[in-house]
Amino acid sequence: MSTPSTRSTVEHLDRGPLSRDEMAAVVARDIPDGSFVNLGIGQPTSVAGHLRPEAGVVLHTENGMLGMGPEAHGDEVDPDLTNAGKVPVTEPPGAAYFHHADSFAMMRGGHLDVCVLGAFQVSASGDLANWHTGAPDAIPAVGGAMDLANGAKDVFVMMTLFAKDGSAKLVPTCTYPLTGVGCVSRVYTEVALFDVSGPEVVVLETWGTSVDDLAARLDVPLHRAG
Amino acid sequence: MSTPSTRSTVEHLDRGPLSRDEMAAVVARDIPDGSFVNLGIGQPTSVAGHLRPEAGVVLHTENGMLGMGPEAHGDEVDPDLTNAGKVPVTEPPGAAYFHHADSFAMMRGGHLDVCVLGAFQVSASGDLANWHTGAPDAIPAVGGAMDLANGAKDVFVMMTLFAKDGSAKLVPTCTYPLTGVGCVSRVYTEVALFDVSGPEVVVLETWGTSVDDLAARLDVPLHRAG
Amino acid sequence: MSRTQFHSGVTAAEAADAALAASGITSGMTVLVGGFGMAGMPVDLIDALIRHGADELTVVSNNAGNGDTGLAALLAAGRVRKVVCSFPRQHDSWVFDGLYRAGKVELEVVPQGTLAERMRAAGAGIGAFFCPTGVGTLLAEGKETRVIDGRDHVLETALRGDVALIKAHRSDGVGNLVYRKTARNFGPVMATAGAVTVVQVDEVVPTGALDPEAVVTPRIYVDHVVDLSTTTGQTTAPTTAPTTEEPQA
Amino acid sequence: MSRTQFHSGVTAAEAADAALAASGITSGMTVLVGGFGMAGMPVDLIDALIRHGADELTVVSNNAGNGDTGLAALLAAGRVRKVVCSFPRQHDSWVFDGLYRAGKVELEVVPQGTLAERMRAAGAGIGAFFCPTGVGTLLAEGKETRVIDGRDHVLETALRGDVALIKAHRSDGVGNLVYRKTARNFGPVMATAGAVTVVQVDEVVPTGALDPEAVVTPRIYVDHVVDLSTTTGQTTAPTTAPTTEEPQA
Repeated sequence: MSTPSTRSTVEHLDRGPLSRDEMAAVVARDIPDGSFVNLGIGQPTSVAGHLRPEAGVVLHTENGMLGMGPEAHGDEVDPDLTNAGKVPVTEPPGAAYFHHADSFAMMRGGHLDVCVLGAFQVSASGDLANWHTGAPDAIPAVGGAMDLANGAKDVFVMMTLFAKDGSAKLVPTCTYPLTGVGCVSRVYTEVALFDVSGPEVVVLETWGTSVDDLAARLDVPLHRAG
Repeated sequence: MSTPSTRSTVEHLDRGPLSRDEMAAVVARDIPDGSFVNLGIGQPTSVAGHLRPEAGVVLHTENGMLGMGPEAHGDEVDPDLTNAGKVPVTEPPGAAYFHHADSFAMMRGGHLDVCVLGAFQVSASGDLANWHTGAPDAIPAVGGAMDLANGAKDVFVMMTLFAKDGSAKLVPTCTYPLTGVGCVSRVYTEVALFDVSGPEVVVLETWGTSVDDLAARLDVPLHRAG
Repeated sequence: MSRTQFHSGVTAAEAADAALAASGITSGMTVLVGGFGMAGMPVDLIDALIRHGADELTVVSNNAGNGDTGLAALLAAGRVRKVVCSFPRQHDSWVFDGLYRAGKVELEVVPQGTLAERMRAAGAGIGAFFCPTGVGTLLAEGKETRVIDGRDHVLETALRGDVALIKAHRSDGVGNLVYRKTARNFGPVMATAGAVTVVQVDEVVPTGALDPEAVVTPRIYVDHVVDLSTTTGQTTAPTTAPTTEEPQA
Repeated sequence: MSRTQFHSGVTAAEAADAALAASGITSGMTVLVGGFGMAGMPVDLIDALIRHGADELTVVSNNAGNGDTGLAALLAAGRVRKVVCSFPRQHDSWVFDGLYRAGKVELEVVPQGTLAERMRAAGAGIGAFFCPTGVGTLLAEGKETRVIDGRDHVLETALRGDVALIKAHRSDGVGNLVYRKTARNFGPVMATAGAVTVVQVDEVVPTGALDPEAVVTPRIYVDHVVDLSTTTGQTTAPTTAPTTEEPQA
């Protein structure tokens, strides 16, 4: 883990759960200055807007660029310059382009510090399920999810803690097909931040709820930090 | 084989053996127009001077260049631009540089048409020995020899047919440590050109001697072409 | 022997048709198709492949077609027996979705980085490699695994194509290529993994106009270049200083 | 977290000493040393390594030293326990030759392309690979072999370094690198295979002055840059137009 979880658990009981924007801000807060980071498609992309420019975080996009700039608008839009979500982006000074094999070598070789991904489920031991619902009629599509899950030094997951049907997404064992085994370091949700990198699940922070309340709603044993 | 050996054996009995320069010219003659070629260190390097410019042969040097130019002289000498023998060379239009892993990927991947190497011994089945004398006090040093032997579509060997002690260098089985197994297509010597790519050794051409004379001096069965 | 051939014509279609014909592509072959979404997709070459008529193709590409053009049109024309890709399911992949659900096309899903690395291995003469990606997942089922340096790895094999169709930005007169920004993506890797590589370029510049330090795909990997600048009005003026040497087209 | 650190000083030796100290190199480590002969050899960094004092080193480099400088001087100083290389025996490798014959240094000979590919694998997260080079030779003895697509292959493992010492031509202000001609050789591969990479450059140019399409080693692989232009009189004027932005040194 790049950011040791030696701080004591903090329960923010004087407020409600985090908004999606606040979740992105919390993730951005926890990315160390100077990190090389890959932000997955979807909600993780929103983390970029919360990174302080002076923090010197360098973004990697797996379609072949290091030092990716913000989303492009108007005349800046160039169909040959996109992020992994195929959204047009910009080229700041200090950027570099490379082909797909080199790009995934950078990832698989463990050179990225942090990658932020969405998830269907995360297990207590850090298994990740985010590519396949397991539905018999679903067309499987993995993209770079497995490469990202296995490549970065730290994998941060951003997700709601509960699915629309009310079931928990932090689970003893994933029931969806796995993306990676034991690969997740931390899980950022609207109500709590979990460290799943060690032998037990540690709650680092809560918002609008307490560790005890969460423990009653989840099937995984929770521990406090510090 | 890029150049099928369907022509009949030619015996040049009205002259003596080839000089080193004539050997290089014969090798150059047999390199098809437009080929991508790697010339090994030592005698094979001299083939370059016999390639017709209009033949469009493109030279590869394993230290990281395609489209290598002739040896550099005087003000052209640049210590950052050398061939695999560490001799300064030049950069003609259309050249490209790449790193060592990419350079040997080009070779190992079978993209070169011809490579020309020296040898201690070649076996009747095309085994090559050119990196190690097997002497107990010899310091082993292989360089790119094994990569070259296994990489090019055709491996041409240039060597004298007999060692200084009079022993033949085209042998039933190599006694020196091997560089590659069954990798040699053709053997160019001062007295004969052999095709060793098939199940039997075929003499394509002789200089200053006859196939019958050679057959009497070698331990490998020789066949005529055509 | 693999000196690069250049193709141009009155229309882009004529040039692309000539290149496809010269590539030797036939039914049942494996075709590598560049691009990440539409960036780097060789649309003119795919259109020529449709006109060419080869079918029962295995197509290797990151996606399985967008909208109704490019790969999607090739699929719609019924020319594809199997798709090897990392991400077929997209919001606009209706052509593939329909064929797949109807059982009319096979699918092999490969993690994106493994897809690139398998083609890189093919081009580099590596028969197979042990890779940590996918271990413990459905995509590693049935594959050999091994612990190396304390970490689980799965064995992945080289993936080669009979023909690679890619898009680059510029070629010089002998077939050296450069790309534009993230449109580079799979092009350089596929160029090495295809037995025959066909590339469409925005323009051909004089030999000597590309910086040898900046060439991404050396000419040895390029068999046929389709020069779209001779046929379309979309190209921009060369930004590199032209030399007096003409392309050897 | 691996933001590139820049080192400069009144003398080249001071800058190199600071970089070596910051690299965390210690006795017993594996050091990757760039260069093919003298082209691309990071002589200033090797000299700093000699002054640093770390010993019992395993050195991975294409050759085993030429003459009495660079790697040869490191060997002569008795700091090297083992050499991993493709071609130790040269006309001017008398320092290595003497140590080897006296039994004072171990030698592992690796085919040149396999040496490069093993480091490429280490940098790319590939644990091992099946390779046709060396099959049936002394250098494949004891190694696992396998027939793939009808061809014999031998299994080769990733080769990583604790520290890589390389030479490049230019760095920008954030650590992106470009090389010069065939001096590029092992530098880009070693940069990816070293846990910590230290590079000596002829000069540091402003960030934005390197073409992003032409960067060979992206900044992520570069931990320490020793800027020799601040200390020597050998550098030439930048040929790329400088911007108003200063290197973030």
